[in-house]
Amino acid sequence: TTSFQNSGLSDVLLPQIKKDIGLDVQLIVVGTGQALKLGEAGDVDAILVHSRKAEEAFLKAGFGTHRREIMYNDFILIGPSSDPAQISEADTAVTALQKIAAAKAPFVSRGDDSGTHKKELSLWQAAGLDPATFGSWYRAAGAGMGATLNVASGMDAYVMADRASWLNFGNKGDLKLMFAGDPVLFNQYAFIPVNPQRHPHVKTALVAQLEDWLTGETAARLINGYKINGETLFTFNATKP
Amino acid sequence: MTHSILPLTLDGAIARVRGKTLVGPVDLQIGETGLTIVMGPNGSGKTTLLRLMHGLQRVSGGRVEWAVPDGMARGRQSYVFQSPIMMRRKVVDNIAYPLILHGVPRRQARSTAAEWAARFGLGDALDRPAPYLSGGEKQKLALARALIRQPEILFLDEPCANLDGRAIREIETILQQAQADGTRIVMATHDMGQARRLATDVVFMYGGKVHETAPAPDFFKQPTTAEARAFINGDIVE
Amino acid sequence: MTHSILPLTLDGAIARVRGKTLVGPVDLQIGETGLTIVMGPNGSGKTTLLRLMHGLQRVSGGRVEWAVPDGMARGRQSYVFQSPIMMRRKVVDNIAYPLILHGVPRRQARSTAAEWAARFGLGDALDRPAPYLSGGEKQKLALARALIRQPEILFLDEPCANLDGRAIREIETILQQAQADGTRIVMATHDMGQARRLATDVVFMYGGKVHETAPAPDFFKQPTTAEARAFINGDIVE
Amino acid sequence: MNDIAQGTIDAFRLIFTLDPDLLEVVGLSLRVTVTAVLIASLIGLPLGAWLVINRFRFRRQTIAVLNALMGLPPVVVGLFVYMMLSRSGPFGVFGLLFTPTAMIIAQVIIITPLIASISHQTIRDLWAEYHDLLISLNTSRWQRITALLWDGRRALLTAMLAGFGRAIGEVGAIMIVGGNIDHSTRVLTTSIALETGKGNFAFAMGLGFVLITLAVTINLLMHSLSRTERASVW
Amino acid sequence: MNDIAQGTIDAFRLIFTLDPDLLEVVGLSLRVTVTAVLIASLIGLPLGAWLVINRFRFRRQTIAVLNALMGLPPVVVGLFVYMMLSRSGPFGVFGLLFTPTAMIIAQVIIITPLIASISHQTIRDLWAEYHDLLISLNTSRWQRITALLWDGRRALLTAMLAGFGRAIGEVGAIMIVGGNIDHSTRVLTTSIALETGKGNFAFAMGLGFVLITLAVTINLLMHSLSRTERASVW
Ligand SMILES: Nc1ncnc2c1ncn2[C@@H]1O[C@H](COP(=O)(O)OP(=O)(O)OP(=O)(O)O)[C@@H](O)[C@H]1O
Ligand SMILES: Nc1ncnc2c1ncn2[C@@H]1O[C@H](COP(=O)(O)OP(=O)(O)OP(=O)(O)O)[C@@H](O)[C@H]1O
Ligand SMILES: [Mg+2]
Ligand SMILES: [Mg+2]
Repeated sequence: TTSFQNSGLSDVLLPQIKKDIGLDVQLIVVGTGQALKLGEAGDVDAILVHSRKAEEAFLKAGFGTHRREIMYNDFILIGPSSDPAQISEADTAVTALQKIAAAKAPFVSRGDDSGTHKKELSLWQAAGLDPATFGSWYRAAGAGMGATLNVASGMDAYVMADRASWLNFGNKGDLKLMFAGDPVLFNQYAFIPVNPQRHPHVKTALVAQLEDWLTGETAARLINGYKINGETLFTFNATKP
Repeated sequence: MTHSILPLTLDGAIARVRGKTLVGPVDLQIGETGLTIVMGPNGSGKTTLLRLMHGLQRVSGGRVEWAVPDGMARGRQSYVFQSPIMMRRKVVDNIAYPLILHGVPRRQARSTAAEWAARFGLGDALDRPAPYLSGGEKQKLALARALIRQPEILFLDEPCANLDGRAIREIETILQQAQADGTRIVMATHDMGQARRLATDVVFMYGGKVHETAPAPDFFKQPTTAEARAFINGDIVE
Repeated sequence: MTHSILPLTLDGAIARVRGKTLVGPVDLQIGETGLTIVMGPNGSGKTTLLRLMHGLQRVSGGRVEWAVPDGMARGRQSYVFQSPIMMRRKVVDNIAYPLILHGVPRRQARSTAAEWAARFGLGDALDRPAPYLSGGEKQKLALARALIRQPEILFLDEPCANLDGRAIREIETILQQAQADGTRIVMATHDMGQARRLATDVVFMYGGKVHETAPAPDFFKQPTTAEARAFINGDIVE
Repeated sequence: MNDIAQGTIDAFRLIFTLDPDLLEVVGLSLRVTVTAVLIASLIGLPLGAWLVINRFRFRRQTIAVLNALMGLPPVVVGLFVYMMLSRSGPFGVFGLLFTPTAMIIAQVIIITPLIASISHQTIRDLWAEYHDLLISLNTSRWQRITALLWDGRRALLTAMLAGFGRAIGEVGAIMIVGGNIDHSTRVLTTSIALETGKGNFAFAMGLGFVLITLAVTINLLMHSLSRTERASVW
Repeated sequence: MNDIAQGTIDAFRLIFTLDPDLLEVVGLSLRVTVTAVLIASLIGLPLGAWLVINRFRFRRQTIAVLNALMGLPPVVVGLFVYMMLSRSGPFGVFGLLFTPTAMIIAQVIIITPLIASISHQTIRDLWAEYHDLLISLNTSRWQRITALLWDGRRALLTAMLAGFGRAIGEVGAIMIVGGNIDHSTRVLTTSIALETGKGNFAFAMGLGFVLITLAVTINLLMHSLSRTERASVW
């Protein structure tokens, strides 16, 4: 998933992993969909993603051994500082979206079947709206988080993003954080080792080591302590087995 | 006609390529009338001299000057190259090209070109792509293309090398006609007979220098230099 | 020497390009000895006939056959083109190229090439890029490159068109020497004097057909066709 | 590999059933690319010829830079155009960002150096052939350029086709300035990138085949129109 | 626009202070691209020449397809190479995915058609000039190809430089098969894409300038080595 790297958290964790357990983690940053595909093909040893349904399907098909929750962050709604749809006054994510739809204010969607996109769709559904019926104010960018933010910034549109990507984003333009905090916006990250029975070349022992580390004390301290502009991004929530 | 572009004066003119002097220094004047034949052994610099006069070869030293400013003189000359340059077009379009450059409407240029082609025995070949012509036909095309501009001075570099006897005679007639009409001609050739038939005066090149200049009758009767004498006899020029 | 590739037999041979017959049908035999001169007006098909014999022009009808299988005959011929083709290399490398193709080591090929260049008066030009040679020097290079292969048959297409008198004489000597050493020569030329000096027999082309063939003395003394007679006199051939 | 076959079949089924979405995407791809190639040719071909016939002080350096510009990374071009066209950029007032026009601008910037470089190379040989004649005929610069471009037109086709190839397959810049917005700026390449991101490799490959089929068709068409291969010299 | 200036300054500061990370990225970019260009030239140049000297039935079609392949979308090539090299693909056992080798393979596939097409065009003119002579000298196919490639070497440089340009600026395929792994497969273009995704336009542009500077340097170097512009004919 892209937010892990875009947030800069990976730059904190990877060197520490190397120091602690001597493991050179090679990070391949792709969208959730592509990550799952890489896992299926056995081209990677483990994946870190955030899309519960897809993860479960992945496990059910026997591609992974198990799913281990590591941490979560949250999604936020971003929009132009003039806030034409007045969503900053909304009390839930769903009403915020309803306000945008009512105002027909420009909204940019990831439109790429990513975890973020699926989350957004589920929110529209909860709001009783169907994006397929929207007019031209609803733009499906079909791109990653960064590219979508760039589009939104260029169009002065609303957009849903994960907090990490947003805080690290350098092209904010006229955009501002407009809405956050609704628990439905929480975004769980999970670690899934690739099943060695399917792909015998997978380095199971190392993966287990990595998993232990990621769910351990040091990781908890680093993840919870990672801040950008004084804001906490991720909350460690791995449970001991 | 406006002021003639002639005489052409070469004053210590030198052609140098990457440090090597090909021709010169040359002092020479091409007067207003006549037909000058440039002769000399292979590699003696005939082509380079003609190019120098025509402005194709950069003057590395000395002066090459027309009676009018250079810009005016440029458009009033024609040159026929030793190996004819064919544009990748039809014969008629090749011949018409100089006219079209001068703004003659395409239709009219084509029909004038067709007339000239016929005069040079290319009447049948009008619609053929020029690069496919035979060696002699290419030379005829180049001649037609040069004459269609009705230049004041015409440079010819061995224009009859690949022509048959009849074509040579016909073209000599055309050239003499052009000369009578006031076109100044400067021509390089190896054909001694042709030189005798046409020349009013001769420039004999040797080793990149003008070795001897003389009115034609004098040159062929009594060349002053030993080299020219040997050359006329086809002897070894050393 | 192995079996000679001669005689060469043309039997109703036709050269056709995009539906247009350029030359033929031609029935002709090139025997084992002699020097055949191909003559005829411009565009009569001399070049095309030579190319047809050499295998450069596709045979569209009839047969062109050597005494040995085609594959064997290919490597034992040389051809000098009407407009010499210069490879973008030095003079010495141009001349050495056929030897290198035959597997001669580069050093040796170069030194042999230098000898041949000297024979053709190109001794000073060895290290010059071939495309910058003068017209006559290019022709000399082409001749040296053709002869260095020591072919059994040599096709020459107006090889002396741009040469000076002395060079022509020298090259005629070289050709006569080669002929004496057993090289068959077929040569197109417009130079009547040269034809008289060299020919053992003459092929007269006219309008894409072989109009007359005869031993040289007969042809020049008493051509059988009116066209050949007119041609020899430089008259209008109609 | 069966996946791929399936993806291709899917993609072609969409084409042959004239799926309106796919046709829209294909149509936009073609419109944007063809326009870009035409504009880039109008600039690049004369520029290539101009560089051939003029000798000036930094000619060699200019040509080297032009050649180097063939390596302009599309992403950088995309960024540059984005910044120019964005609301806060100098041309922001025209509101061109995320429109096909923006995509055309980016492609023109990318392929013009390519077209100019290749045509420069092609025309050099022709100029070596024509040089003496055109100088002797006292032609103006412009007359020289037009003669070279006209007589070299069949060879210049390769330059244009190379430009077309680069443009039709380009995604980095297009994505940034076009935004891959559904029904508005989505083209074949951005769709492929999207499907790849979704992990729909098979369908992405299928779209890839559609794109290549398109390119082959256009190349065949151009070749037969220009009859490049019929004559050996021209 | 000040942003950009700042980004450029930052990027060049990194270069001039010999920042090891940046040097590593630049080094890998060069290594991958140069290797790919060499391999693609070894295939593309003789292929271009071969297509010139041989007349066969579907020659015209073959050339059109080759031209069309210049338009291979990098993403599709990337996908294709990915599927070939993936563990579940036919060449999975070699474990090449996400290594520089995989990136080289993808680039070779992308630029070989480009190099072959341009060299085909270049060599055609030379073949028109040499045709009679080389046929008359009874040369073998291979001798013809080598003569044409050798005597046309300076013009063929453009083909190679076009290939270099396309490869050094390419990101779509590289990203998929290389994975943009820090210290392992990260090159300039993927870094630029990464920074763009983060919205760090200034730094991305700065890296872009570094890349272009690199390309210009290499082009100037090649030109002066080959002295292309010194002689007018060759
Ligand atoms: N660009 C060049 N670089 C080097 N040498 C050259 C160049 N052009 C011509 N030469 C040399 O200069 C000399 C004179 O050449 P030029 O073409 O003027 O001779 P020419 O008298 O016309 O000979 P020909 O009768 O064979 O046509 C020749 O030896 C030729 O090789
Ligand atoms: N590829 C071609 N396509 C069409 N016509 C051609 C082609 N090649 C030659 N011709 C024509 O065929 C005729 C014969 O040409 P060829 O070159 O054999 O003549 P030639 O006898 O050698 O003439 P020259 O004495 O002028 O060299 C010419 O009229 C020429 O225009
Ligand atoms: Mg000369
Ligand atoms: Mg001929």
